[in-house]
Amino acid sequence: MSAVLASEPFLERAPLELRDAVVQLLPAPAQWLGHHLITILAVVLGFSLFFAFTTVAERKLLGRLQNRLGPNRAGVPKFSILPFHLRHKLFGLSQPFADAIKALTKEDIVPAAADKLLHFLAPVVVVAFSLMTFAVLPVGRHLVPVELDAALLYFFAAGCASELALFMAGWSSRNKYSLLAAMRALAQLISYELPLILSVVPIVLVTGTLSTVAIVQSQGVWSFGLLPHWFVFTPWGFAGFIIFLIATLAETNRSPFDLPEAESELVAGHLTEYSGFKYALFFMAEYFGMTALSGLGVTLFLGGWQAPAPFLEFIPSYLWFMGKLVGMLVFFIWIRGTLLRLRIDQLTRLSWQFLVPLALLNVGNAAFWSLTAHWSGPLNLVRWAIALALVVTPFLLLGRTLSAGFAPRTYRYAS
Amino acid sequence: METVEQLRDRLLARFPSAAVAAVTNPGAAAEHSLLLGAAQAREIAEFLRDDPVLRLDYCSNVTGIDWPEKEITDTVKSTVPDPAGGPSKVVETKTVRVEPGYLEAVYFLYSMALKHGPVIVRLRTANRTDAVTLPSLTPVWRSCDFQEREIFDLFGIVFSGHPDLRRLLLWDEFVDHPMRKDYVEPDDYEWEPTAHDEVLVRAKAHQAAVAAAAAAAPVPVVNPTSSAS
Amino acid sequence: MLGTGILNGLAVTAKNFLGSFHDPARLVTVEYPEQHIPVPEAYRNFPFLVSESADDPMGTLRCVSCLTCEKECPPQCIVIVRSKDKKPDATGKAQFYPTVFNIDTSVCMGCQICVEVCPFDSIKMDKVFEITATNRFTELLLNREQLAKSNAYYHQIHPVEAAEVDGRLAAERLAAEEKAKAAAAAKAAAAAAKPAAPAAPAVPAPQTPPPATP
Amino acid sequence: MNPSGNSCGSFPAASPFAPVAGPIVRSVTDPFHGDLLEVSMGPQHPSTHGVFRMVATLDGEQIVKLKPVFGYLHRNHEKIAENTSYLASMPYTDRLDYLCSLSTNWAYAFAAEKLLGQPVPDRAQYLRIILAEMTRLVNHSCLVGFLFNDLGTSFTPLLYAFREREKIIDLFESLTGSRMMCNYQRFGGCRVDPTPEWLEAARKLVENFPRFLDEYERMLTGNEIMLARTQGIGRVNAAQAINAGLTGPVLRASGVDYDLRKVDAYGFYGRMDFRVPLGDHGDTYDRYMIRILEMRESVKILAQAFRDLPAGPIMDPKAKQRGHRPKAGEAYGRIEGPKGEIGFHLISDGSPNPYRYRVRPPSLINLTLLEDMCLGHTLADSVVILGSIDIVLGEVDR
Amino acid sequence: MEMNASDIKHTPFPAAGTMTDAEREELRRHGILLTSLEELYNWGRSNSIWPIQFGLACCAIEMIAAATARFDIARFGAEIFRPSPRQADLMIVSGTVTKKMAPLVVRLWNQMPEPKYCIAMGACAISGGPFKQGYNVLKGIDRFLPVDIYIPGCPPRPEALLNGLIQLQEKIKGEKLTGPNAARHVRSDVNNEHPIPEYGAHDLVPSKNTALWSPPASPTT
Repeated sequence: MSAVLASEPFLERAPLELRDAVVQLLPAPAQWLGHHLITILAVVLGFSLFFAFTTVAERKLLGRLQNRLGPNRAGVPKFSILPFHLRHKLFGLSQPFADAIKALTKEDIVPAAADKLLHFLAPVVVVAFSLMTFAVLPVGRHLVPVELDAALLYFFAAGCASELALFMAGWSSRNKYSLLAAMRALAQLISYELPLILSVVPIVLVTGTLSTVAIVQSQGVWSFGLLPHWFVFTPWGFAGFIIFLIATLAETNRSPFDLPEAESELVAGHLTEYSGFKYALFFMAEYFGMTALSGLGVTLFLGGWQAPAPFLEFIPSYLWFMGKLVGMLVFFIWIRGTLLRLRIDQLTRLSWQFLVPLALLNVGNAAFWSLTAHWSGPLNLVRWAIALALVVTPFLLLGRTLSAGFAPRTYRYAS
Repeated sequence: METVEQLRDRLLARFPSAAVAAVTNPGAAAEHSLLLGAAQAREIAEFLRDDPVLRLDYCSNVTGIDWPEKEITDTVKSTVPDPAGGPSKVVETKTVRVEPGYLEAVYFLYSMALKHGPVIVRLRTANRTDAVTLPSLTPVWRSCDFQEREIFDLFGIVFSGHPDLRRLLLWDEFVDHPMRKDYVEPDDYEWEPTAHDEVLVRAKAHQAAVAAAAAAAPVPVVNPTSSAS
Repeated sequence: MLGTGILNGLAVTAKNFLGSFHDPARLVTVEYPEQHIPVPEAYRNFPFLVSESADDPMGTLRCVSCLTCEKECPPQCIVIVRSKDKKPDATGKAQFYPTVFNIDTSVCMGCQICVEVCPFDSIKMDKVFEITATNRFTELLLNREQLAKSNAYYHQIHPVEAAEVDGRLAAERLAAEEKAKAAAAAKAAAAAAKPAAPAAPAVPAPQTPPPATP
Repeated sequence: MNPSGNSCGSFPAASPFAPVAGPIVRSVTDPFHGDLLEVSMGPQHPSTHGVFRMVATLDGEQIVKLKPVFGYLHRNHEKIAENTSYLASMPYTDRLDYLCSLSTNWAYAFAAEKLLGQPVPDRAQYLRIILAEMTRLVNHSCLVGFLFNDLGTSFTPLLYAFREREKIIDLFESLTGSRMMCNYQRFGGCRVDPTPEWLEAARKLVENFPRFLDEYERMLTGNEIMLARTQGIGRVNAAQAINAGLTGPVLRASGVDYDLRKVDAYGFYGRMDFRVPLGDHGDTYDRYMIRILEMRESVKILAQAFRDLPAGPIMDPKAKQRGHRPKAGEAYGRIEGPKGEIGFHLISDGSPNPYRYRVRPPSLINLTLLEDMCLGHTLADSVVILGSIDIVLGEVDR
Repeated sequence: MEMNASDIKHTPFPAAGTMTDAEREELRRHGILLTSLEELYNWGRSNSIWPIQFGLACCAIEMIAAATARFDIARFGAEIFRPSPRQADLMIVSGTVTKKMAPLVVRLWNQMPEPKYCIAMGACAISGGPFKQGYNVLKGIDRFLPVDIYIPGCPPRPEALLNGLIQLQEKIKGEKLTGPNAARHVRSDVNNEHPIPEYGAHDLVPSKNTALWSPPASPTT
């Protein structure tokens, strides 16, 4: 590995060099442990920091969507022992730290009727599992915390535990709104785990591997040295990506699928009885979940850490990954600023009557794609046409059934 | 649209035994109304709603009114001829009578189908204390539902036949009907820096009560209650 | 096609998002403590009492304590105690004045009815609204010293209205002076004609010159 | 669960934050013979538009019973008005429907003028129409924003609506002195005459308003989720609506042609050329669309009013400014407010205070059918149905 | 009382490095670490005031207006109106509190976790305002809750609410964690859960919390 590393540009290998330098300082028996601890620490701290800035970015972006500024005046605390005080407000970027301090010091209330153990465990579980999913995300060319052969299976196994934690939270609070939210969370989990996984199956089918690292590497090809062979640029990959996006929104309880937390219906849903740091943990887990699934989306469909064109490879791979990740998150925030919430029956209907059939067909489409990989020349065009038709036709047909009976109306006026 | 008198005559022709009277409104609006006896009010209301000429399908507003007992001084002028044969004298005799109080519910009816109205219908209770029942018109017009509940709550008219007669605005433990004219509000005037007129009177009464209570014993001040129904 | 409505919505929000960087109509935030939205002349919050001069506000209050505003105030948040003695007002007429004039701003609804009914243009609406208090008993009950603001202040916050009021008052004052002069002349004439006649009644001569209005 | 439906008295136990009692947990463990779940929504709930409370009984998420509970904002407006002069009630009417004070002002002035036999000069009539229709624009656009909040948007439509509202509110403020509590109408006219600059600014604003409406509609009307969430939800047929006394856009969404601006042609509405949009389904979507279409008609009315506004006094010179003592009698004046028929029933006994002062609250009476509309729908729909009825608690509870 | 806008000087970040000797002495006595912690803690809390989403009446519309684009309470980090009291730091009592509503307001207050603050927005919340003569209107929420900031007006403009929020931030920034002037929430002798009044025959029972409500001798004599 070091031979490969040595040929890389400095920026590309800098994080690993740094880790190794620190590990070298440790006595030999502790080096193995140190190696892993530093990796874990880097993932936890890095993504926590990322989470902090995602929240403030979300608030600022939503503000801009709504013609306002958003948080912009938190600044720096004034310490009277320091001889100077930075009066700049830092564009409000320190806002999440103020929120964190407040959440940490807020009184923790556990309702008398609550199941104390589950009420405590739920936020811990939700954060722990959402953090665990980061382990298999290849953040950069050589930056993957754990290289697992069955990385995708691991990811989904860890990921769906967070929804169970929501159920724990909702049930243990013994509040009616929380209970309703718990039921919704469960229905949502069952409905959307399937399209989420089915949308990923085509990639496994085409690449023949469950390893995230291998999937990214298989996308590192360019036509004419310019057009990246990311899976999103194939018909089945595009359809899979859209299904994946919708299922991700549902899995992470983001608008328009934020039914468990549905503010306008269930007050705060499963979070109704959580205060202080436990609430902050849930908040954190939501963003971790969103980041992890976006990271997976980037890995599977958007070429992971690959640069869009070979001449752009001088930019370190982890920056490309982060850039794509930020793009996905901005899209999620944009969706949140625009859309309204579905109802629970519509949510499940959307999944079972629309996304699941589409995803299943998409698996077939991917099978066709990989069987016809050797078609070239004009046959390649035929291949594209067939694959496109296999995406568009079911979308139109299923879309028509799904939206049957709903249409804008024309109105009459009194004579 | 028929006048109130025509309408009264029509109703009397249809319901010969019913008590129907026209009430004139002396004000500038001159919207006269019909006073219905409570006994047949429901049938008359249904007739008003269903009659093809009237079709008063829409009850817009229900107002509750409290008319407490009034002392009315009647002055009767009589010309007494002078027994002495002089010019006859005008003698004023004053009689004071107490007009009994009653509670009233006024219904404003319109027709959405024929776009006419209003026909104003009044129902009166026998008194303000024990005979305060009126027939509910909610089975005829559902729009009376909350309004009759409100009148029950604030005036104390009991609408018989109302599907769900509970207090609407105040809590169930409340015992009085605060929109009645003789309702005495809870004594609550510790801090009234700008009191004048009635408020000042009440604030002073409160302070006197507090002072008296403090002088006597630490007993909390009890709210004076008015006529509880 | 399914999804077009959603895409339309996304387009509108994206337009607003991008617009917020270059179009002032799509970024309407006024950064409050540093920037202020200008309040219009008609804006009203709480009433104040107009005094002719800023130096002696209590001596030159226009209020003659006629109690009209106290009676008409819908939430009854004004209390006035009328003086026993009379002081000459701007026109020189001897008038009562308020020894106590309190407005409870914790009750006041800023409806301007006191201003409308005041026959002496002595109570007007202030524009100050950035008020906070930590004790409502001591800080929100305003007495006449706190309520009195000079006519100059009135001109500053309601320039058009104040000019109109001043014009009207000046006309009244002029008329009063004319009348006083005429009365004095008549009195002098009468005194010259009939030295034994009783003193002329009614309008007393101005004891102090009316304060100049700014 | 209380079978009689009388849930008023047992408030503390039904509080949204009270611990879940035993029976509800049973409904989780026993799916076949589950008990019903009673949820008390409000008075502090994000979607009850204030301190309104609904006690909903749920079977799963489906509503099997829903009882509204009122009175959390019952601030005795009528009683206070009976103890004060006619004029002094005017600023209180601002606080009835605090989103549209100018319409409520007009309704009260209209009833009092009827009681006093007071004529109103032409210019004031036009000004009243201008301000009432601008109020309608404010109310309807904000209502749509609130409705979408109930539907689960992150405030974006509401904030766009408030952006436009602020422009209109600024005009109200520069004319009447207050953003919300305008206190503008008087018996026999209006309080202040707008300057030509004001009228020009208002005309321009109204002229540009359809542009905002177009953008608003582009964002909201065709949205598939919105269609699925609102079409067929909370249906009311015409007969039901009439019998329950629904008024305003809620009534017209059910296809009943009854707009007081046409029926009574009060003020100078008889001189205005406008149409009354009608819905055919009486569902939430119709109630939403009727409001959008009414705003477009209001823009038309406003254009005509600005064009025809005559010069002249804004106040009847013979009208008394204060100390009104109408002779004994009564009057009921009603106008088409943005929420429906807002009426005032005034009874005078010849004294300076009204003997009886009654407000006909459109918001309260429009709630009569709330339970009927919600039955069979889910909890999520109930807040949307409530939002589409357009209530304001100041007026519901008075 | 300051009635002049120009008199209200808002200095969110007062000049540093200008410590007086008394302040230095205070700092020394407290210990530098504690003081710095206190400053960090107060900075965090004052910049993250999440109000409870709780509108009562007319003032609630102005409260919403304060959250909309033009006034944008989000700039202060306070746009997250939490519908559940469990996550709220600030209760803005925005409107008339009726006697029917008062027990619920107190209950919500009790459900909020410490540290919590209360702003009485508008005349009605302060004293009952124009409706104080009503039989069902509570004459000021301070009969049952400790109010930190009163904002008079009917209704106060959104800027007035923002000004109130800034004042509250200043108050939080000045709070002490130890000593006799310690903040309400760190003192063991102050119980910040208040008894919930019950519905009585005409009025709430009790009609006021005598531990909180202490008007001076009434001037109506």
